[in-house]
Parts: sequence; structure tokens; C-alpha cells
Amino acid sequence: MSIMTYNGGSIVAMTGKNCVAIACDKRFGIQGTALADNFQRIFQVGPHMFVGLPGLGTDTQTVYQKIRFRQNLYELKENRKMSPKVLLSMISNMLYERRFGPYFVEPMVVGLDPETAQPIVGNMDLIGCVNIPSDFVVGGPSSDQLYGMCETLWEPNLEPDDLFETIAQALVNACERNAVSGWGAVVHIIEQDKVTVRHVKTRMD
Amino acid sequence: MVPEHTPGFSFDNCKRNAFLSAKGYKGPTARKTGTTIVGAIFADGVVLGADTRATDDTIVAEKNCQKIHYMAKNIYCCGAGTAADTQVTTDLIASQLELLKLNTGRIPRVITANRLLRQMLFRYQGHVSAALVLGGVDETGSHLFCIYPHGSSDTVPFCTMGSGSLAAMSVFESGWKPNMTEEECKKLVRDAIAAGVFNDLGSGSNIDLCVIKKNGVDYLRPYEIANVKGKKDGDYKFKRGTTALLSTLKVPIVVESEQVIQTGEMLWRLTDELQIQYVHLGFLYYNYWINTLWWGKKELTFLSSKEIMLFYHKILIDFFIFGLKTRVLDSQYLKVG
Amino acid sequence: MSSIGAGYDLSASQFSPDGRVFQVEYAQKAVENSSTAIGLKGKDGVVIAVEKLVLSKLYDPGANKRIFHIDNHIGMGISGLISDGRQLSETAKTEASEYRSKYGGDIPLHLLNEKVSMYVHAYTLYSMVRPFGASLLLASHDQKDGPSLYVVDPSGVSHGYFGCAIGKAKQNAKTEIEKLKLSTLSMEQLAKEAARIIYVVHDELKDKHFELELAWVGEKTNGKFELVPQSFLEECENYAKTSLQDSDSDNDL
Amino acid sequence: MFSDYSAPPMWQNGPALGKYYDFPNVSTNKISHNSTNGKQRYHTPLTTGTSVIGLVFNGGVILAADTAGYYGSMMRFNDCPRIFQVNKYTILGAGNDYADIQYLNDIIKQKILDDDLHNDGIALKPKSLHSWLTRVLYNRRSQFDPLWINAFVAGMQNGEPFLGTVDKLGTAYEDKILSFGFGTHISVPYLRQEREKNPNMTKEEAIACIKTCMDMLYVRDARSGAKYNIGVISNEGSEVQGPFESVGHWNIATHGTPGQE
Amino acid sequence: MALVTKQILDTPIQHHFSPYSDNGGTTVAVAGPDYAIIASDTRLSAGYSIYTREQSKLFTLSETTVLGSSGCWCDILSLTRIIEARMQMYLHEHNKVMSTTSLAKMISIMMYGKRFFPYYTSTIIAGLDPEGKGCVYSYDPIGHTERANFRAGGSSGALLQALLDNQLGFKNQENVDKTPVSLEKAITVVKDAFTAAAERDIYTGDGVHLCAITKDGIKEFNFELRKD
Amino acid sequence: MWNKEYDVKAYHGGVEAPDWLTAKHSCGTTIMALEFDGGVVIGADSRSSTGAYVANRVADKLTRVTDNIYCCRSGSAADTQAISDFVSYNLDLQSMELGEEPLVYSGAKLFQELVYSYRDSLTAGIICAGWDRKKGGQVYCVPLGGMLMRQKIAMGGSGSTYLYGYIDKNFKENMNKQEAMEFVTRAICHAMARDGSSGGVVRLGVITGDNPIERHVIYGKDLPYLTSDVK
Repeated sequence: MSIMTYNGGSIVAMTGKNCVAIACDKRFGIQGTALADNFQRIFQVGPHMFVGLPGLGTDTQTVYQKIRFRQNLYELKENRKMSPKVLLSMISNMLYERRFGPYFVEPMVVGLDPETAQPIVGNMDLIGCVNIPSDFVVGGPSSDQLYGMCETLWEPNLEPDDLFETIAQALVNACERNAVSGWGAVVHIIEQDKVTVRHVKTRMD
Repeated sequence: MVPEHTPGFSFDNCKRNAFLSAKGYKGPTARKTGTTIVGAIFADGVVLGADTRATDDTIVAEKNCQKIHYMAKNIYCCGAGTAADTQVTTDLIASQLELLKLNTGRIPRVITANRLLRQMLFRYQGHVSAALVLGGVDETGSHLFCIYPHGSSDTVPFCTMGSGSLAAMSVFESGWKPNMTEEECKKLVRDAIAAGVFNDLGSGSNIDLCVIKKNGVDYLRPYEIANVKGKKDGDYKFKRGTTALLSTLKVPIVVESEQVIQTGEMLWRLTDELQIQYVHLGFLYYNYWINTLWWGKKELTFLSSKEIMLFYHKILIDFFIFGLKTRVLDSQYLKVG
Repeated sequence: MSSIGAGYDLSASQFSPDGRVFQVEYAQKAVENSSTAIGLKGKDGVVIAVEKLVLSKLYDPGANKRIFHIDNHIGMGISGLISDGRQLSETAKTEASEYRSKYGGDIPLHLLNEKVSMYVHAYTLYSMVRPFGASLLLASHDQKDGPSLYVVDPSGVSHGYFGCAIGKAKQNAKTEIEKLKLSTLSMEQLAKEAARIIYVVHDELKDKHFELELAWVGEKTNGKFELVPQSFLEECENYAKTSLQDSDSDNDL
Repeated sequence: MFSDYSAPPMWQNGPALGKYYDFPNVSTNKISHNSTNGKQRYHTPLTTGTSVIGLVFNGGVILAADTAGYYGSMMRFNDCPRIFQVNKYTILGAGNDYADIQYLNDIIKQKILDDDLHNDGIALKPKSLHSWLTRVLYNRRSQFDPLWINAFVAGMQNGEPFLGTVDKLGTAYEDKILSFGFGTHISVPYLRQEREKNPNMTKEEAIACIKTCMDMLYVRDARSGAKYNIGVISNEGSEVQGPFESVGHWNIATHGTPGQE
Repeated sequence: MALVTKQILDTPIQHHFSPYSDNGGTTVAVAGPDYAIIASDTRLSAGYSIYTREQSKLFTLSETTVLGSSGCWCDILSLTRIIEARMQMYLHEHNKVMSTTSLAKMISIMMYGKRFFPYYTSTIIAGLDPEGKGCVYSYDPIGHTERANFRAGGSSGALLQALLDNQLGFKNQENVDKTPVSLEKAITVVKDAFTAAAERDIYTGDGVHLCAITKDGIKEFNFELRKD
Repeated sequence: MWNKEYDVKAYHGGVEAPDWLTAKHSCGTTIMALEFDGGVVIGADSRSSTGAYVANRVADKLTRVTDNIYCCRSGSAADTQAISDFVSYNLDLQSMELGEEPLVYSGAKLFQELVYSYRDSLTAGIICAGWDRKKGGQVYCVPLGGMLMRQKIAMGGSGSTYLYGYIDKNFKENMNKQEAMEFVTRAICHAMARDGSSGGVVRLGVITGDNPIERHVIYGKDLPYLTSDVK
């Protein structure tokens, strides 16, 4: 059994037209036993930037703390906001430091570039190999199912509302075929002028 | 920036991970570039080639990843193996080559890059799993090296690496000849990568080429889109309102003040440098001496001072002993996996 | 003797008071009622010829063959009950193939002959089985040892021969064979003579139709047992028919 | 005798080692040979033959394999032909354990002989042989006592070329290009490329391709030999040609400065 | 020299035997009101090598039943051959072709019969039941079976099952018309599913072989997929 | 329904990698050096392999240490390259301190020191050969484990096992240069023919006096004994 399925929790992020979306389920469990339906795996790290940390629950939280620490220092020193690409690079270096004893998280970053407003989604493996595709990234125990869903459902230039439907359908259906994901889901749609957070209904088994 | 611990690799989590692993919870696998990478020398330079697939076991993790890495203006390097390792290894040596260039005011030689990569990999005894094809042109001519994860290297007129290396090698073995023209060589390298892409499941998607000549570099990405993304027949757009909602929260982003600082282009350059800094800072202390180690046999002569030589000598022994200690240390930790 | 075994002929495992095993003798009788088969051993090969009686015009030509391939280098001709003959040919084939798998070569004919004879003999010992109603001609040629020919009898007795005949007209055929100087004859000559003899001994009055089966093994066939090629078979038949006419006209004179 | 296509136990009916004699029908102290409990020890390849390659051309098929027999890393034998003419319709090629290859070939030879002895003009056809091999090899793998063989059947059936392979598990498939060992990684990509360029190869073109492959395998496979045989089959009949010899081109050895990296 | 001797002696005995191999491949089946479709990709592979690009994994068992299977190819070959033989015996004994439903049960029993040395296959059968309705049965390697309306199995099974739930079963969708899809629509979805799988699963690709089973017989289609 | 326990993928634990992807890069090698009147001849085959795959068929296993001292490498490619870099560097250093060319023995001793000190971690069998003013041509053998032995003729690598009988029978002292070169070529050819881990071309080096090394490459039909000649 993989450690990635120990606490469960899957995340998916997609690009749209001048917007990006990131969604994850809310289950927290220990193997088969579900313990909570409000576990946070997506964190806001800037007005237009979110980071998702699928993986082992304790590492999700530890890595988030470390990211905050480093990001705060950066912003203090530089007096400007971090762009998603710099954040990815920073997390990547942080993870590679633990090349031989990694954190069990596969972080992903979504956001709009602070200067160009270009939508960016990116993820990396547990030792920090960055991948910035033009369409979507997935992570967590139901990533297989998410790959199948997203490859079919995603299309370029989705408007925010359509992007919401697509990402929500992808996540909800994928989680339904995974025993350690589900128990509610949350979707963040990030646009230039607002962030919309929607809690989505799912099966609770 | 404040380091959270001594620079270099951290082994903090090793014990915990070994414990989990012993309990039967396997850690996830790192992303691999199953990969076909090749290089070939032609009359006026070197052509490097790579596919663009990265895999996570049997799943394609990335369809268009970049495997030909920048080392210096005249040197590029293809990487196969664990994706993060190839990325970091080449970045690290690239930054050292840049420093060398600034220190000496000379264009770095390919042989120097080869030595640096080799020594870095040897220190980690194959645990940093990067298999590389290094190519470049300097004042001594065109050079091609293939470097193995354990830290050995070969000098060859053509070479292939990665899971598709045998497929690519069949193209070279049947088609390579000395002193090819640029076009012939590009075609051959393209065929070699195509052989990997179509016959090796670890390799796929597009074909990238990088032509390095005395007077410049042609980085062709993609050189050929060998596999087009499949077209869908159906329409999979949902009607709005299809997904059942529990709650919606809209958080407007209010701009309180605006201040224009620089043009976008300048900013990009800044951030790029910053990235290099990140890479570098993490390893600076750890690698300060490797940074100033010998740059290849032929350039030894300009280091004439005896003091410097003795200092280097000491470092060298440090290097050797440390390399072997790391081996023992690493193997202790890594055996559990 | 026929059908007066006085109770001593009910089992192969029982002797009669005068020391005979009637079941075996009856089996031999079955052979004597069957079509004639002859084998001739010449200087460089062996020929087997069988007069296969065609009991019904409705049979396919070539059906119920009486010459069998046992191995590349060994052939078998039978006289007697055809089904018994087939069973024995299977036994012989198995023996030959087992020998090959164990020792990796062609089985020598004398050894195969021994094995088949012992097998046949075993069927004369028990009350629950019936002896084989067939006699066999076994032919082979070896590069070094030359041609060889054996006959196995329903009793399990077997002998090597220069020339031999079994079946209905074995006496007549033997007389004909004895007239030949076998050791000087080539395979072609042997084949022609064999064909002639079959034609000579064939009894037109009792049995209307017959097919001549002719097979050989020898130097000419590289030690492989083969059916005589169709064209040469016809040549042999013509030769037999002409010499038959000649001798008929001799008799007329 | 070869009815279940595996050797009978060597010590039959007698007491097993260290056991007393058991009278028949009293106890079942028979060595269970075909047990499938998975604990049975299976033999492993010792003297091995490396790549076999097969290619379909316009109107026929080619198989090729070198004749080296390796014992570990030592070339112990240089004359182990691995391409066999089965009959005029069929050629067999095989790789991996040479003892198993010989064993299988003996069985097939006997099969062919048995066929000939029927003297009915019907001979084993390639598809039948291929199918039969599937069953034999699958059966042995199911007994946890595999024959370490990758077999290739090439032939003509109904005027059409046939090329199929079976591995030690019984995995069987057909294609225009097939290979075993290093051939899978080195020859197949090359042959696929050549066939794409020229889907209707003539016999001569195909033989030239195969020879290029054997040369490549000679220089890139550390368990290959220089001598090889080629089996060609077409409507004109089948034959095994060779041995041919590979030398390889070596002028690239003069590249670079000797002694330096 | 110790190294040298060790090399020679060590190498010949370094062999591990596993009776199974994973030859990859994906099968998808859909049952409709009066049709059933089943499709497989045509790539047969092992490790990082493609054995052949033209191996359909569908086996037409009767006029109304098609079986698709992926996993360990030698087991698939054996399993399907035995099924075919058993169907032949059934035909001779009962003088009728085995129905899809009976076949489904028989396969389950056959597979469970090898409970402790299973056929490592992901098997699906599709066909028309005696009432003429489409049906799909899927199996785990030791013979557990259930009837379903759509099923994906094999190396991309996990990728595609959720998609089928969503697109053919209208799962988690509100305000949509949930009548079963037409044959044409089902074929489109299955085809797109394979296109998606070929993008992400290295063991799925080259081509798709699809059989559409209706009361008029079995119609076959072939589609191309990416070849890398 | 699809129980993970029976999932084929789970059973195998992912893609099986062929051994040429996972094996260490090594020189399975035949190397040889002999002293003759006036110098040394060194020779090696050119095959380096990962598993059974020939990763480089024209490798150069005769590596410069100083202009007059060369080493023949066998074992792990990475280990031997690192060692020879190290020794080469130190001899250069020494020569600068001394102001003259270092002795062959110094080089051999350095090799031995390293191989012995790290005998548990290094896989390296090295022959160090060269010429110096004091003792002329010399051949030193540093096998696995780190002993040091001067020999008239030294061999190493997996291919050498096939040669001991041949050498014992045919080696003569005080050969001239031509004889020595032919002898080495022939011996390496015989090893290449039998040993799967050796092959390719024969590389020779002749070090005499103060002259620069003389390098030769012999291949194809020029070799006195070929794989196809094996009985």
C-alpha cells in the first residue's frame, strides 16, 4: 500500500480563459477509516495564488508551514509578491534538499502571474521535478481517475463558470471511484478580480 | 536568506520514511524520464536530441518536458533518469560554469563540464540517478560525452542514453558516418529519437533538437511534433448548473494601490536570476570546493603556485574520503527502500 | 485339425496334450487366408511387395494399405488381419521413436525385430488375450551393415531371410523366389521380380481384384524406406504382366 | 513417450531418498512430479543463445540467429545452430537455453517423422506448429517447470507468409517483425523503420536488412557471436543458409585523443 | 581475479521465474437497451517494449457475445481457448449456442476453479442477453463477476471507469436527460475514452478494435491511436 | 470488485526494467601490460558494458597518468576513472615539486594506496605501467583488494582468466618491441574471442624512453584471431 493513500485526498487544477481553478476533496482518514470532512489541502498564498499539497497529512501541513516561512522571508526581503513560477522553483529546491528522505507530498501551484495575469498551473513530484503544462495537473490517490477525466473533459479557453463545471465534474466523478477520496469537495476559481470558492456536494461513503 | 539547517542534502526524514516503509507503506515514486536522449558529432559541431515524455511508473506524467538542459552558451546537456536529479545536477553545474566564466573570463570548455558532472555524480555513488549526454563546442573543437549515473564518462562520436538508447543506437549504428553535414546529422538524430519514441514505451511525444556550432546554437523545440494529441469526437462541455452546490463564496480582490515598477521583460530576467540563486544557495557551502576544483587536465598549467596546489591537494583528499563516506552513509539510509 | 481342438483351443495359455497351442496355430491360419506378401533382399536393398486383395469394388483405390512406414529407414509389410497389423505397426513405431529419444539414432532392424517379436510372443502367453493374426515383413537398409529382412510370425518366432513369402500363396511364391539369384540383383531388378512373383502367384479364380503395393529401401533411396515411385511401379507391373503373358504362351506351346 | 512434454521423474517407483521401500498401493510415496505448489525447483538457463530475429518480406519469411553458446559470460560454444528447417513449409528458430532448444527440437523432429510415417502427404503447417508450441510451453510454465525458450515459427501457409513467436510462458503473437533478446531492442526498431520505408521488400532487400541487424547485434550485444545462420522460406521452399560472418565497422575507434577523456 | 571468477560463476544462475507477465492493454464495454459494444486497444507490450501493434484483445465467442481481456497474455490465450472448447461441447450436448448469460456464469466458475493459481486477466464480456438487451459482465482474476452497463478494464481501467460513470451513467449530474445513450453516441464516447487513455497510459495505444453487437450481428470498427 | 491484491500491476510492482538500464557501467575487460627490452607495451580491448549491453564498443581503457606512465583500467568505470584522475593529479603535483618526471613506482604506489584503503567500496583492478629514468620500463599490477606487485607481464579483467595457460606457455623474457606488440595483440584477441565482456578493437600503447607514447588501434580483419575462429 502506498503512503499516498494513507490519509487520502486528491487535488486537480486546470487553466481556463484568464482564470485558473483548483479543486480538492475534503476527506481526511486513516486508511479505510474516514475521520474528518473538512481537511484543508489547498492554501491561499497570495491574492491570485494557491498551493495544493496532496499526500501524507502531516507532510501537507509541515510543508505548508515551510512554504509560508520562506515566502514571508522572500516578500519581506524583496518587497513584492511571489509569482507562481518563483514559488514553484522555491518549493522545488526545498523538496530536492530532501532528495534522500523526502516529504510525501506532490505539491501543485496555481495562480495568475502578478504582472501578466497569465494563468499558470504547475506541479512537481515529491523531490521537486517541476512540470508546468498548458492544460491541467492532478495529484493524490485518485490521480489515475483524474487523468482519465481531465484528458477527456478539459478543453482550452473555458470561461470561469464552464471551468467550474468541468473541474468539479472531473473531481467528483474521479473521487467516486476511489475509496480514500470524497466526503465533500471544494473548488476555487481564481480570476483577476475575484476568487470564487464553491463547496460541492458529493457522495459521503 | 536564513537557512533552516546546514546546506546540502537533509536526511531528517530518512528514519521516519524507513519506518513507514518497513510498515509496508511505500513512498510514491519520483518522476522518471524513461527517455531517449542522443548526441552525434558532425563536421561543424554537435547535435543533441531528446524526446519529451516523463513518466510516473506506467502513467505519462508530462507530455512535453524539456530534457536538453542549458549548461553554458556553448554547451548543452541531455538528461535521463530521475527527472529532478537531471534537472538539479545540470542546473548546479551550469551555475558553476557561469561562475567559472566570470572568474576566468574565458568560454568554458566541454571537458570542464564533463569533469564537474562526473565528479558530482561520483560523490553520490549512483544515488543521484542522472544519465547524461553532454555536447558542446569550444576552442578545441566539438566534443561529445556520455556520463553514467555512477560518475563515469565516455568520449564518443555518437551516443545514446535512457530506456530508448538501444532503439536509437540501431539508427546510429546503421546510419552514422564521419563528417556529416548539419542537415544529414539532424535527420539522423531525428530518426534516432523517433526510433526511441515509437519503440520504447518510456519515451514519447515530441522530438527536440539542439544544434551547437562554433558560431551559435539552434535550440529547436519542438523540432518535430511526432505525436499529435488525439482529437476528440464528442463534446464534453457541461451545461452550467450541472454540479450540485453546497455553498458559494465570492472573495473580490480589491486593488488598494498600484505602482508600476518595471517592464515585464526586465522582471522576467530578474526572476530567472533568482531561480539560479535558489539552486545555488542550497548547495553553495556544500559544494564550494568542488566549485573551485580542477577544470580538466589541459588547463592545469596556469595554476602554478605551490600553495594553491597543496590546498587543492587537501581538498582533493577531502573530496575522495567524503565521497566514500557519503556512500556508506547513503547506503545505510537507502537500503531500506 | 480345423475346429477340433477338443477343448484345448479355447485359450492361448493352454497346451493340448500333444504339445500344441491351438490358438497360435489358428492365428497362423488367419495369415494363410490372407493376401500374399513377399520380401526380397538383394545386393543393395530390400523390396517388399504385397498383393492387396480388393474385396469390394466400392473401396477407394489405395485404401487399407498393407505396407507401413515404421521409421525413416524401416518399413513393414503385413499379411493377415489388417487391424492386427496396424496395431503391430504402432508398436513398432513407438519402439523406434523411443529408441531415438533415448539413444538419439536410428534403431537397428535386428533390435526392432526382437522387440516386436517379444511383443507378439507376449500375446501367446495369456488366456485373456488373443494372439495376433498377422505376420510381418520388416525391411531396412544400413549404410554399413547392408540390407536386412525379417519375418515375424504370430507365434512370436522371427527369422532373418534373403527372400521370404507369407500369406495365401506363400508356397508358390517361395518356389518362385528360390529360382532367383537374389544376392546379385539390384533394387530395380528385385522390384520387377517381386512384382512378377505377385502376379504369378495371384489366383485369378478365387480373388478377382488386387492392388500391387511395392516399397523398397536401399542404397538407391539413401537408406530411406519409400514406396516405389508411381512411374516405376507401372513399369514393374508392365514387366510382370508381359512376363506372365510370355509364360502363359510358353504353357500354350 | 513425450506425451506430457516433460521428462518423467528419474527415480520412479523406488523409495525416495532416505525413505524405506513402500509396497505398491500401500502408501502414496510417489514423487509428485507435476505439482503446482510453486515450491518446485525449476532449472535455469545455463548455456544460452541470444537474439533471434524474424522478418516477413513480399512472399516469404526470414529468420536469423547467431551460433554462439554462452555459459555465463564465456563463449563456450561457437557452433550452436538455432535455426532449423522443420519441413518444406516451416522453419523454427529459438533462443535462450540451448539444452531446452535441443530437447524441443528433438520432439518436433519426432513429430515430423511421425507425420511422414503416415505417408498421407499431410505435413505439419506453421500455424499448427505455432499453436502446438503455445500449449507445450504454457503447460510447462503452469507446472512451474518452464522450458526457457523463445521459439519463432516461420513458414508459408496457403501461399501466405506466417511469422509467430511463443515465449517461455506461452505468450504468443504474430507480426511482420519479431525478435527475442537484444534483437527486441536493437533490431526491431531498425526493421520497423525499414519496413515503413519499403513495405514490399523483396527477398534480397530483406536479407540485406537482416544482415545489417546481425552486424549491429554482433557489436552491441555482449553475448553474441560472429557467425550466424539465416533461414529463408518462400513458395519455392525453405532453406537454412550460412554460416555468415559479422565483422562490424570499427573506424570510429580512432575518434578523440587516445588516453584523454 | 576474485572478481573475475565470481562473474563467470555468478551470472548463469541469476534467473528468476515468474509465471506471469503484464502485457498491458485496455478493454472497454458498454451495454445499451438493444446493443452492446466492446473495444480494446491493439498494443501488446511488456516492460518498455511493444511486442506488436496489431493484437486485438477481443474474441468473438458467438453471434451475440464478444469477450475482451487484458493482462497476462498467455493466460488470456489459454482461458479463451478453453472457453471456446467448452462452448463447442455445450453446442454438441445441447444443440444450441450458449447464451451470453450462461457463458458469463461459466467463465466465472472456470476462473474460480483456478483460485490459487489464477489467470491474471481483467476480463469483460459484452453481448445480448436472451431478451435481446445489451449486457456486460466483468471479472476479477479469480472469477468474481457482476453485470454492469459499462465497464473499463486493464491498464487504463482506473482512468476510464470514472469517465464512463460520468458520460454514460450521468453520475453526479443534475438537470440532465438520463435516458440511455444511442449506439452512435456510445461509440463516440468509447473512442474518446481510448484517445484519452492513449495520452496518459504507456500500455495503451496504436489502435482500437471495436465490436458493436446488435440483433443484426456483430459490426467491427478500427480506429487509430497514437503510437508512442 | 477489482481486488487490488489481484491487480496485475500491483503484483509486478510497476514496469520491469531491463538489466541494461539498471546495471552499473563497467569494464568487463581484458587488459595487459608487459615489459620488453627498452620499455613497456600496454594493451586493452575496447568494450564497456552495462549488463549484457555494450554501452561503448570503442572505449579507451588505457588512460594517461603522466606522459610516461599509463594505467589500464578494469572493474567499475566510475571508480577507476576517479582513481586515475586522483593519481594523475597527485603525480602532476609531485612532478612540480620534484622538478622532474615521477617514477612509475610512485604512480603504482598511489593506486595501491587508494585501492587498499577503500577496498570495501571500490571495484577497481588496475595495471600501472610506464617508463622512468631509474628503472626503465616497469609493469605493476594492483588487483582488487589493493596488493602491489611488479610483474614482467601482468593481466587483468574478466578476459584474463582465459589467458593464463597461453601466457605461461608462450611468454618469453626480453622480447623486442615488435614481438611484444604482437604477443599482446594475440593474447587480447584470444580473450576477446572467448569472453563476452571483452571485445571490439585492440588498443595498444608502447612507452619507451622519453619519447611520447606510441598508440595503435587494431581491428576487424587485421586481428590475428577472431570470434568466428573459436572452435
